[in-house]
Amino acid sequence: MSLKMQTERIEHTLIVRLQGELDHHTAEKVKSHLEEQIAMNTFTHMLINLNELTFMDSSGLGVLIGRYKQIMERGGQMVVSDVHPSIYRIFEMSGLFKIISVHPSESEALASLEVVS
Amino acid sequence: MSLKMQTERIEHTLIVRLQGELDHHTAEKVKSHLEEQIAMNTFTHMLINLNELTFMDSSGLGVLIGRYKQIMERGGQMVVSDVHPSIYRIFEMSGLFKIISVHPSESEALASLEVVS
Amino acid sequence: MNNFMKLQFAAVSNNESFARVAVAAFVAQLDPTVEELTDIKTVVSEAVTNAIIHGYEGNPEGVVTVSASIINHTLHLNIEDSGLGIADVEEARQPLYTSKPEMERSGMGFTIMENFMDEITVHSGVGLGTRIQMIKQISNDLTQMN
Amino acid sequence: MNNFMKLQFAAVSNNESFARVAVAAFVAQLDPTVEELTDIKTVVSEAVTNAIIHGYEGNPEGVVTVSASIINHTLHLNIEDSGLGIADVEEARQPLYTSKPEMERSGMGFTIMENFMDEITVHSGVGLGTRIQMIKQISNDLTQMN
Ligand SMILES: Nc1ncnc2c1ncn2[C@@H]1O[C@H](COP(=O)(O)OP(=O)(O)O)[C@@H](O)[C@H]1O
Ligand SMILES: Nc1ncnc2c1ncn2[C@@H]1O[C@H](COP(=O)(O)OP(=O)(O)O)[C@@H](O)[C@H]1O
Repeated sequence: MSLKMQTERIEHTLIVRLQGELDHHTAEKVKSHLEEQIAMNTFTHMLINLNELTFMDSSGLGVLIGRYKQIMERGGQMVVSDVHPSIYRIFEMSGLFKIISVHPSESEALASLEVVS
Repeated sequence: MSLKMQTERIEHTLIVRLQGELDHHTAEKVKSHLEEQIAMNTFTHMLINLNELTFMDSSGLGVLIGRYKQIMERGGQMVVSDVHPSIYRIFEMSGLFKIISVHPSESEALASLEVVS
Repeated sequence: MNNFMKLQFAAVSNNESFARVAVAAFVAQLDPTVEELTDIKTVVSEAVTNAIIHGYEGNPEGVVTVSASIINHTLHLNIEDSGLGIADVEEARQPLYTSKPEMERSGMGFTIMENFMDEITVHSGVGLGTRIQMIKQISNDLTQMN
Repeated sequence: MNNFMKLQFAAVSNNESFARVAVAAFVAQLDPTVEELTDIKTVVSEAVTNAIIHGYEGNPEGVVTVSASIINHTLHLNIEDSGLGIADVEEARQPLYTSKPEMERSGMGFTIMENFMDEITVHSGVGLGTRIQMIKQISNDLTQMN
């Protein structure tokens, strides 16, 4: 209800822009939508733009880590951009930075991926 | 806490601009502030601009009617401007329109008063 | 979609806006219109203020209870106090009637509740406290069903 | 300035955001910073989600209770359920520990609660439900005293 999702395909990357609040309630929707995309599409990498995400708790970490695993399995990379300070602290606590790289902007995140592929 | 008040004196009129939520809790503050102004100043009329008032309940009616009486006693007029639809309905129910005239904008409300004095 | 919540809080005026926001956040799951949401916030404000001012006469030890349940697209809202109660409910419900004119009460609380909700029942008695039961149907936007 | 509230609601995921908004609206009277408010919302979200997912395992008949009191500038927050309870609280509190990895839980809930609040106590036992008691001092902006 309070989470919106927009996706765009650019070269080998699926860009996912999240807007609103990502909690256990809305995580279900994000998970099933992204799993569908992963199953259907042939993109390699995933870029998650959190610029308009106003709230995220540990249920959000769960969805991100879940997608990270699926993308890794197909040999892709997952990157995240535009992380607000409050969400940044949760990322830090969980050690997520060790596996998912964070970029200040979507374009920088995209550039980092397109160099790889 | 959630109500702000700004006043401006133009000729014989005290303009009061209310911003935020006017309920029983905030009505106390509005009442004492306006009573102070009425006691100190020599203005004749009062114009209350509700453009930035996002919420009002019947406690707000009480403060308005109370000030109306004080202004009437000194031979002045009280007018109101920029009433949002939800507050308009409460005004209608209470019959407030019969005693306090409502104008679409502050300038029109002011013009109506300065003709009087 | 059925759901319920029950909220209790100290009878202090600080909690009037808190109660409005809490009920509005609960009702949000029905996707009400802005007007419906404002109606509900106003009604909560009226009944909670009455419990604080009239029921407990400003005694902060009093406890106000707001409960809400959603049954399909209907909101059932109860607001109660265990304060002084009302001797003559019919008189109290008259437009412009107030027992506290010296506090600049407008006497419009019950009239607003009656106008903004579909149904209202008042249970009260001297020394027994007051319970206001209200019902409002929320417009069912078919495009939003889930 | 002292105040209290107690909120009960059905153990459904719809109510996670409702609980966050309600607690935030209650805490607003302390004029917290944006960061403090986000910390508190996050912590409420963690504990309420745990009650729904782990305590009641998704049974919507379960009831979650959130109570908050303000004593001077300190927030006391309790979140409890009468669900399954936790057998080994020490293990449960380990970062990354989760009993439900198949639900994509990250195991970070308790770690976040510990980091965002000043104090946390967990009372739980199998069949006895779970009560999380947390305390947080809210920064006292002297210019805002009333
Ligand atoms: N919870 C309550 N406890 C005791 N008396 C109440 C309560 N609610 C309303 N009343 C009585 O009903 C009267 C009318 O209420 P209302 O229409 O809300 O007007 P107002 O609050 O402006 O007086 C009040 O003046 C009071 O005497
Ligand atoms: N209210 C609760 N009732 C029962 N078990 C709980 C409750 N809260 C937490 N737990 C247990 O503690 C574990 C760790 O909780 P937490 O750190 O929030 O991680 P997560 O919710 O991601 O599993 C949970 O996996 C669960 O086994």
